[in-house]
Amino acid sequence: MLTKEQIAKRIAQEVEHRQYINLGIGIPTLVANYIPTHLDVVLQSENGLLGIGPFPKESEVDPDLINAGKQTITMLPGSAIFDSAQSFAMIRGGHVHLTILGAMEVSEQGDIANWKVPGKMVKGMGGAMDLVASAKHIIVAMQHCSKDGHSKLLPTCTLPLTGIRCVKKIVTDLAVLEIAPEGGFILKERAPGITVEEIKSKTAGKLIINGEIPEMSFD
Amino acid sequence: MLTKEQIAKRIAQEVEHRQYINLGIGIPTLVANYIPTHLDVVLQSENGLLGIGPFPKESEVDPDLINAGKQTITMLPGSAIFDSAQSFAMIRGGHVHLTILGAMEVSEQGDIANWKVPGKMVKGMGGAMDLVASAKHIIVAMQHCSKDGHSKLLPTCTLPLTGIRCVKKIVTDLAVLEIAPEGGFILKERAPGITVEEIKSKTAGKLIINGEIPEMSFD
Amino acid sequence: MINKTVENAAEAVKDIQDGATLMMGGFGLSGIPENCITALLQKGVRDLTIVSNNAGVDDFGIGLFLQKRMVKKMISSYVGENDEFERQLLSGELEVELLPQGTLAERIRAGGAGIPAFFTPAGVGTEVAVGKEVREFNGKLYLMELALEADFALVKAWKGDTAGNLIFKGTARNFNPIMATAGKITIAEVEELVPAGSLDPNQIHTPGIYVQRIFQGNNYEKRIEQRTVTR
Amino acid sequence: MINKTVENAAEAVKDIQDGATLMMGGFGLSGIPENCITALLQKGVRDLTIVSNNAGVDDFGIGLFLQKRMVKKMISSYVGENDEFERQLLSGELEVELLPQGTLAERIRAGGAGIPAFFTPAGVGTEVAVGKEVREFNGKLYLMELALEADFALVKAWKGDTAGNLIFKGTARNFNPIMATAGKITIAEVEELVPAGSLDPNQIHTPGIYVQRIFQGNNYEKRIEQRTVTR
Repeated sequence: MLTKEQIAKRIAQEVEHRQYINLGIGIPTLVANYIPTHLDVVLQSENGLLGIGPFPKESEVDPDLINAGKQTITMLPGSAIFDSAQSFAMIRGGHVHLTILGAMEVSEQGDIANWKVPGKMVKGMGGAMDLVASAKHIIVAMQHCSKDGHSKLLPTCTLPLTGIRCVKKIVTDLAVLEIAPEGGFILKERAPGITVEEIKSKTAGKLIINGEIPEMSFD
Repeated sequence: MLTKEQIAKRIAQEVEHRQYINLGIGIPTLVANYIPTHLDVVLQSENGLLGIGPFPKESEVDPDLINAGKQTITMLPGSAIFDSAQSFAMIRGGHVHLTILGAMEVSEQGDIANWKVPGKMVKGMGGAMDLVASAKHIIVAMQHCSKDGHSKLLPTCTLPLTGIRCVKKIVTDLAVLEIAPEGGFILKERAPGITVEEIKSKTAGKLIINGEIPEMSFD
Repeated sequence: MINKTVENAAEAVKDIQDGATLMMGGFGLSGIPENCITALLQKGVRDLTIVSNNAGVDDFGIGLFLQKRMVKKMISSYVGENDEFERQLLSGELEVELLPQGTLAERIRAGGAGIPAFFTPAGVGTEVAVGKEVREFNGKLYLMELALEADFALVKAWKGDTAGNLIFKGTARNFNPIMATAGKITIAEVEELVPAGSLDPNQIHTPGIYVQRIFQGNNYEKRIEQRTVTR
Repeated sequence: MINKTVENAAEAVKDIQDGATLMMGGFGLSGIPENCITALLQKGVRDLTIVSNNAGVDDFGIGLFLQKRMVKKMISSYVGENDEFERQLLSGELEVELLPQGTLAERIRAGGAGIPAFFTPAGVGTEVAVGKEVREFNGKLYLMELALEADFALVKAWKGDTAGNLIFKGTARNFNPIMATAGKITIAEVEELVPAGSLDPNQIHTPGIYVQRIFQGNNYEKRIEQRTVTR
């Protein structure tokens, strides 16, 4: 079973040279730590920054420079600042190539639910609905099962949706999966030591297994 | 009969303190010369400038600084530059208070035609359609009659329209007129030495004459 | 040039009445109009509808309005960083309309730009789509969203001039420039107010035409929500 | 940061094919991509659809494309400052679609921003409205207009960095920033190309994400159409 860091590390392998990327809060944020340094990529923060740098030194902290998670950050040479309408123009216009975000549920059609649990206090969708409705490539980072053991990969989502037919790939603590055009989770890779049987038993939606399923590699 | 300069001078009396104003090409441009200096107003150029200054000295000419008539201009202290989408956001959003423009025809409903003559080469509407559809107050500056003697104040326009029910006031070489809410040209002022009879004979649309019509004053 | 200067925050907000709709700039606590917030707290206006991406924290920003029960309705994309908000929401004292952040931004931009409605893909197939027109363009579904305007927009800039031109700093820019366009009356508070002509006309973020009142604020706290540092 | 630099105009335009749709920045002759125009003339591409507010003059700007019969269709708001344009239009060699300037600007902005359609009051009741949906919002009539995109956007900036960030000067800005957002491939030519990190991030007009290729142009003529001076 992968740690959060390992999920992030595996997702980092999906990143391509010259991509503009939006990373959600949680595991997706960790992906930044594992992007190979020979790849030139730019991270977008939807509150209005292209080119997110590392966290500042104590002496550099600037309240006028935060990311979408409201954390203090820095800029990089070549960064640009813009307003919120421009930021979502970039996102909706398809200029951001890759969105990586967390989820509470994903359906075998690629629907995603990640913003609201009935009965719990609703904090809001923030930019998630715009991101999932617009990005060309969407990767979900999440645990395969909820804390009480229920599969988060479902035939249809039970929670209120964030977007429909948008997720392309899912990386969990157990597996890498892709959404089939006709619906279903195509099992692509197993976490080290995890059997296909275990993944099968923990995937409530239709699981598609074509031939031998390789283990993930982390070199 | 007023000269072009006198038409501009009369229109300048309509300008109010703290207005943002867009002046069209031709007579409207001349209005700038007659705005009382105690009024603070800002002229907008739809190619992307607030705060049009005077023409530059020969040594100051900058090809990167022109007005919508493509004339070289200058800026003023407090000017701001912006792109074309922002410029028309200002116009459509009602932030520009007053638009002054020329016309080939105005109807008694306040329709305006000023961009196209069938059979003649069409140059395009430029920003005129946006301006007339959006400005809170629109004043037309034009000759009362065409060169061949036909009235340009008509029951309905014969030329292709630029906008409908938008003109509020018209200043011609003969008169100042307002559009009545129910339709018709309300005669407000006569040019010095011009009789109501002459204006009546040269106005093809419905002319509304209430009581004594004063002569324009130019102090 | 038209002089938009007013004396201070109290004068700037003096005609904001009970029941007004206010847009308030900021993302989290970054770039919020701190001086206007303080002035409105002192004035004590009620039943406000507030358009703001977030709702502050318990003891700062819009959270202070909630403490004083000044807010009737919030229109936001992400709220609930504060307990009082949750309490008022659950008790029914507070109404909340949640919108996708990009939809919120674009509705505000449309309000300022004279665009009454537009289509966006955000929210298709979700509860955000309920009651909205869905339409297909080039094989993809979109929702029709309407423009948002406000009686007053309260924005915070880094520098401004007496003509109302504004320049923002860093990600404190966020919703401020678009809200400035969508207020019937826009009030700008700035860290530094300079004479018209002091700012480079090429570098203005918000042209003065959108700003009706401007003043130099003071005592900016600029509270940080998540102080993350590299050691 | 991603390096967008290409060697020169010839390399920047090398994959622009016959039949392509191009957006070209500029208002009149101010802020036009002079180097890209020259490179395309040398390359000799045909059947172009050009989105540009104006069409140049006989011997400069897009007028040069017309001389070489490279243009199939113009989408503009104001044209006909040149005789060859008029000749080709009247003879039926050239197709022209005229749009209100604000509609043109907003359709381009929508194209870059993922907004497939929006409503605008410009053109209601005129021939511009023919075939378009008319709809009432708050008692006023509006037309639905569709987004515009292009295979290539050719823009001209004052300064740019290797990451593709652009800064414009004066009214040479005009349509350039919005077109930069609406090209599948956006080519920026700049008077001065500087390393990433040389420009103030707060003062970028076009963030580099919109620009795929950038180069430093040369020999800018910047021809003036109406030289008006105060004596």
